Amino acid sequence: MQKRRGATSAGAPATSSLRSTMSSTPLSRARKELGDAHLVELYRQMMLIRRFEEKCQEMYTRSKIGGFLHLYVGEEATGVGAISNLQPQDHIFTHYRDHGHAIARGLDINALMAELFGRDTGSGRGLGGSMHFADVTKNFWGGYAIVGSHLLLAVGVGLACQMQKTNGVVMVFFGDGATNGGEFYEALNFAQLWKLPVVFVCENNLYAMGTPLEVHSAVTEIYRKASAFDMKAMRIDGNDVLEVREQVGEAVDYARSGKGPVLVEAMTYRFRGHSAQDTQKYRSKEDVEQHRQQDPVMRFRQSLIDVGVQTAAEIDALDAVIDEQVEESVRFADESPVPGNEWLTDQGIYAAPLETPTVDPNII
Amino acid sequence: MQKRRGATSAGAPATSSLRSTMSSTPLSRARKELGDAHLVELYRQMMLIRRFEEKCQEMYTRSKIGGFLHLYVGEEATGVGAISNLQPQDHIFTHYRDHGHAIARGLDINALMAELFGRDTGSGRGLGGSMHFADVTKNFWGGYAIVGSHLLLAVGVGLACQMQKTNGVVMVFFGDGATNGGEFYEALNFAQLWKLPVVFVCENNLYAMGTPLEVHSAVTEIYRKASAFDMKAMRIDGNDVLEVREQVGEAVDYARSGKGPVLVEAMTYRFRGHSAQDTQKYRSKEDVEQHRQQDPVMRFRQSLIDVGVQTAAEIDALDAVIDEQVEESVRFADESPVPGNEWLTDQGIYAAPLETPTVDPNII
Amino acid sequence: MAVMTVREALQKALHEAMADERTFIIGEDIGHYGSTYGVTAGFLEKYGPDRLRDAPIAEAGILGVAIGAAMAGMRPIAEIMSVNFSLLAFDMIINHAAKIYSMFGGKFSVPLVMRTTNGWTQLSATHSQTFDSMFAHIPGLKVVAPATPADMLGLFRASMADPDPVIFIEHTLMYGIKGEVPDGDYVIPIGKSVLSREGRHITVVTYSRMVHLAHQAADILAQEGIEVEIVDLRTLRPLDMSVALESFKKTNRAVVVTEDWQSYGTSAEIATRLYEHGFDYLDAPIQRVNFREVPMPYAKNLEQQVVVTTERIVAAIRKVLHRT
Amino acid sequence: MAVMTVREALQKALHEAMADERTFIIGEDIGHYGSTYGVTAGFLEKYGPDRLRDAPIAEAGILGVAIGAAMAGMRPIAEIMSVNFSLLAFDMIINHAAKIYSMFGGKFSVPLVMRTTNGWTQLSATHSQTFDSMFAHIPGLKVVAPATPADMLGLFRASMADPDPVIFIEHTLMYGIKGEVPDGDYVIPIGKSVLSREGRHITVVTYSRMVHLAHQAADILAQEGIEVEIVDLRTLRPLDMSVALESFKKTNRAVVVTEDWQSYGTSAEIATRLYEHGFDYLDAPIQRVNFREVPMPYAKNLEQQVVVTTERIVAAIRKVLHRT
Ligand SMILES: Cc1ncc(C[n+]2csc(CCOP(=O)(O)OP(=O)(O)O)c2C)c(N)n1
Ligand SMILES: Cc1ncc(C[n+]2csc(CCOP(=O)(O)OP(=O)(O)O)c2C)c(N)n1
Ligand SMILES: [Mg+2]
Ligand SMILES: [Mg+2]
Repeated sequence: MQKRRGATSAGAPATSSLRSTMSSTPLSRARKELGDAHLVELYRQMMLIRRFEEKCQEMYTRSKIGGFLHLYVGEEATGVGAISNLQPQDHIFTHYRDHGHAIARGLDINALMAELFGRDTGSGRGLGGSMHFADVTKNFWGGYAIVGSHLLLAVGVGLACQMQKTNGVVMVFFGDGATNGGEFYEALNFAQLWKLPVVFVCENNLYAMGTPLEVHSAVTEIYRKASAFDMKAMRIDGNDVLEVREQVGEAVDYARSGKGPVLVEAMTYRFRGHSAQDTQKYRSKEDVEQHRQQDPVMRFRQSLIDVGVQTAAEIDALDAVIDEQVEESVRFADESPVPGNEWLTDQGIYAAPLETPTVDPNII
Repeated sequence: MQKRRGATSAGAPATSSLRSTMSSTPLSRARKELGDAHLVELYRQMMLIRRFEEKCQEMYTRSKIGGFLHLYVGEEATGVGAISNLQPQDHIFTHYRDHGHAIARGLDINALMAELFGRDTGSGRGLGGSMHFADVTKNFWGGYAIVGSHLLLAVGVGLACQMQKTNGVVMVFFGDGATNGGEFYEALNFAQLWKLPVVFVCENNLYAMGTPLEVHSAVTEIYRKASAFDMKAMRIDGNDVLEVREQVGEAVDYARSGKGPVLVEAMTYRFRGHSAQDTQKYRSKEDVEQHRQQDPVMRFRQSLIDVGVQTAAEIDALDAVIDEQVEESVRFADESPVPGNEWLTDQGIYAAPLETPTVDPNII
Repeated sequence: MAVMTVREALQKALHEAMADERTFIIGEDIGHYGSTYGVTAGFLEKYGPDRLRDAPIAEAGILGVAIGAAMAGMRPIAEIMSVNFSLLAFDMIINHAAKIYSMFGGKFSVPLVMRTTNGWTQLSATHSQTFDSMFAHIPGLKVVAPATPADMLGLFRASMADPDPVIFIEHTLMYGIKGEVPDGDYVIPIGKSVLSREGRHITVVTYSRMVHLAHQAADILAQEGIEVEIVDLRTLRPLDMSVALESFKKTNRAVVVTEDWQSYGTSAEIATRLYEHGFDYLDAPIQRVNFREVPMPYAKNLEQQVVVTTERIVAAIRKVLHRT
Repeated sequence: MAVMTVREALQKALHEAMADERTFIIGEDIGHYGSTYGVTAGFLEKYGPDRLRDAPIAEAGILGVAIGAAMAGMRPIAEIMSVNFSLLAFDMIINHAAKIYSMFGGKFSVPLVMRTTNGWTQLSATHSQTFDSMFAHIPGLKVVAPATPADMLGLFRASMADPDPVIFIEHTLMYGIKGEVPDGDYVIPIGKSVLSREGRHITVVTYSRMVHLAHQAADILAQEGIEVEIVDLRTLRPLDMSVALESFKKTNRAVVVTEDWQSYGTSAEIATRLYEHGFDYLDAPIQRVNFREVPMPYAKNLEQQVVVTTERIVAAIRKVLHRT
């Protein structure tokens, strides 16, 4: 990963001058700028995501959760750092690997676990499952499972922000594998052509499912693809939550100021398989192990203790609270009712069902 | 157009070093390198295209030709100059504005006019019409009418050339408007990722139908879009047949050598409307008139006379022969039979019709 | 009552829609070019480039941007110049527009109207298709295909007022068709078919441009005393068969006329519903009149045999009537 | 005769196809990842990256490249992991693969086989669809959807030998199904349906995975002396109704079972053909059993009610039989 770290800029010289740094922001400076409470909150979110997903894996094994389960374990710093820059009027779109983004945006984990259990109390009434977390009250427009397509929806919301003058910014997450499909490029062109307030955050975890970056993309420095659109772009260490927060913060400010969209490439790594089915024959155990040494959550946890933001005891206590919340989410989900059969009628398909039903009521 | 002339290079420095020239190749040098006969042949092709299409317009007005009619008038230098670099084993794909490329590749204009008339003797048996000229015996795979999609087919033929080791190169033509759709980018990624022998020739005539370049594309220097793929690229004066021939020649050699694909942006201009229906409210008569002053065919004709490659009398004679050939193509088409009803059966749809028909023979 | 063309009715509908600040139109060559079929001619001048957005040639992009904007409170109208190009946006239409309401538990919807055109005129294989049955097959979409100026206006009003994605299918050969249009702000509800012509002997079930050909066929047969009843479905999803079944119970014979390929086309579902629900009233097999199942040839002599003509409709009606 | 799973039969078919130097396989995660459903596991190691090409996530690109290569003399196999993603390639499939032979006057063709999968298992709305009727609607395509290991192998051989584009539809829930596979290089011709089970009382017309559920339903009813005849269509385009009609003339009753949405789905065309050509033998309306017409919900309790089950097939058969 070393050679892949640090921010760089791309695009036409004039329009891609985000400052370049090779080192992550020193924690000490962050304490002054953000305050300890904020740093602890960043940690709390990362750890909550970590524990929540470890529990998901357990529940999946116990068949409490079905379908596909794509875990974010190892990539927490990117979502948490990036989303920490957003305001309530801002918007988020993401892909099927959406647990981390949802939790970072503050979605209720009870509703999320219930969604995974396919319950009526779920964030999507149990209709969507793991790949489709959403909460419109938080402008969290959801996880989408068709690789690349949701970028265009995000651009559409960016257009709405611009036309409605809400001063809102749209942040959209996707993977390295999503940057080869046509939708990615169409989205970048629309966004730059119309100077829309969209921050494209590519989570480059080096693999698209099991296909290595260099096997699927002619240019492996994803941020450089923005140059085809004179779009501002940057490559950052997605495993350093403070660097992510700072760099993406600049991107968000840039987009909000009306200057146009930004493409952020966050270098990160997925510790678990692509989904629960993955045998991971495409990478070595050593490789994974080496990355685990750099665990962004544990690294940040340790540094908070080292510089004295928290004592070990304090953080242990915080972790304990998180564990209890996760346990509670399981209880909540378990006790929740399943969604009703109205979802099998027009009421479940249309915001405005019509007099003539589309679903045959007398179906056998 | 001035500011748009001349070749430039894009992509990662290392892989985009085609030499840069601001002036078109001096005719005198071309005489030495190519010989007069060749220069006259380039002129003959351009004028044949011009006269053929003027006749098409006439026949369209007389309702001998139906459907859409997209004329190449004004852009002849690009197709003729580019295709003059190809060998028999090379391949061509183009879009619906395909008359010029077909004639430059040496397709029989009798078969082309017959195609426009919807006759059985047409290049496509009258099934395709103006937008779908083809001749597989010349590896001219045809004109396609879905903007951008044929680029991927061209890449596929490039892959076949590579796997079959035919030493063939694929040249694919398309417009500026075709560089915003996803297929364009998917095609460039596949071609560069697999180092396929494909020369992408974008005919930038400043408008997509009636939508100005700057209205539809965030980056108006199309060749720069190649930078997202580290692909070699160049921008040339598409109205100077000798510059086109030389610069595209370098691109073809590069692709043939196995180094990978090249994106060529040829700056040109369409004298007629987008299609026969076009009212051209999107550009001024003066604008068009100004470009007509730079008519690539007439300019080249004059220069051939000026430097003494041909006398005015000789060229007049050549023009007369061309006129006669065009007249003959109309006679040929007029006298040709229409395609038979076998095209309304499985025989017309499938290379291998099956025992069970897909087309109901008893259809009313 | 004013007489206007389909084009004029649509222009009226679009101007009305633009009265809502949330509405914008996005599509290819709808502005600077002046509109391929003239429907939005003058709109750029009147509404400006923010609300009349000339888009790059990127159908997926056009739909995707419109869907997103619709989710966030806008009321976009996305124009896909020709339905043949909509294939490039099928993922956006089917995997996104049609799914978002239900997939996220009904918490938000996609109030989007997609205008597009069927049609042919020696445009060859990739510019002469209709995909009516593909759109109508998709839960989550509402699909309308009006035939008259009055229905165009009334159904467009309903489409714009609807919070769900509506596929609004027009026809390049219908823009010049004239008809009476009621005054006032009447609305034609989505999902309501209508009796287009009364008759006693046989029922023709159809929609869109074929309604007009059916009337021509009926005029011809009327001279022989054959009274053809015509049902205009107007909407394909949901499919309201009530009027057609009423008629069928009276005539006991039917011809289904649709301008698409027969196999797995809209006429299959329409005919099946007639058989299923009108089973006890059947006197003869239902005839279907559709495109011949070939990629559309450019040559006029062939194209004329592929498309549906008044003659073919007349022949089908005769065949059904003369079966004893 | 060897007993093998659908997966093993397909692996055998693919290895045979790779014996032809012109053949290569292109798709997502078919190599390094090890193949999503295990069909091409080990192929990368055996054939190398030139002939087993892991592609970027670009479905249009995968099809477009395969179509072009096919035109130029290769015999590509394009794999679209899930039919839900094929929507991104509909322009390539419908506007290109299906048109090229006819549109250019029959001078060249597209010998391409596109493998893809139907299927569902709590994957929610965008990962549980089937578009059988959309593919089958398109002139220029040949569409097969085999049910057994033997037919998978036999029809794949026919597909590879065919000079036209073939859509080869598999099913994620069928890979583990076992069956006897004849020895030797037999071929099952495209466009031939088959009698899958003999019976006297009613005909079930179906294909793909539903054939197996139909047999389960038949077993249940057999205990009551109800003999169900099952026709496996195997190919959707062209649609061979001869076997089904023969059966129908004997039983005079039919149920059509397809795993897609009912409206405008494959069951509409199949039922219509039975009505049209079996009209004089009809004793009762034909029942259709299909997906409930909703985007597939994730929740298991709902999904179970949307999909076709043996119980629903049994109920449909009873309903048709008890109508007098
Ligand atoms: C259009 C489409 N094609 C294929 C798939 C199957 N698929 C799901 S995730 C995935 C890999 C995506 O990789 P990447 O974008 O890098 O995201 P990551 O999973 O690594 O976070 C693929 C191929 C899909 N969901 N959508
Ligand atoms: C996918 C698709 N969308 C829209 C169209 C309609 N259309 C035909 S040509 C054209 C403009 C193309 O412009 P450009 O690529 O610059 O080529 P030019 O005509 O200028 O040579 C459009 C929008 C189409 N044929 N295909
Ligand atoms: Mg990845
Ligand atoms: Mg152009």
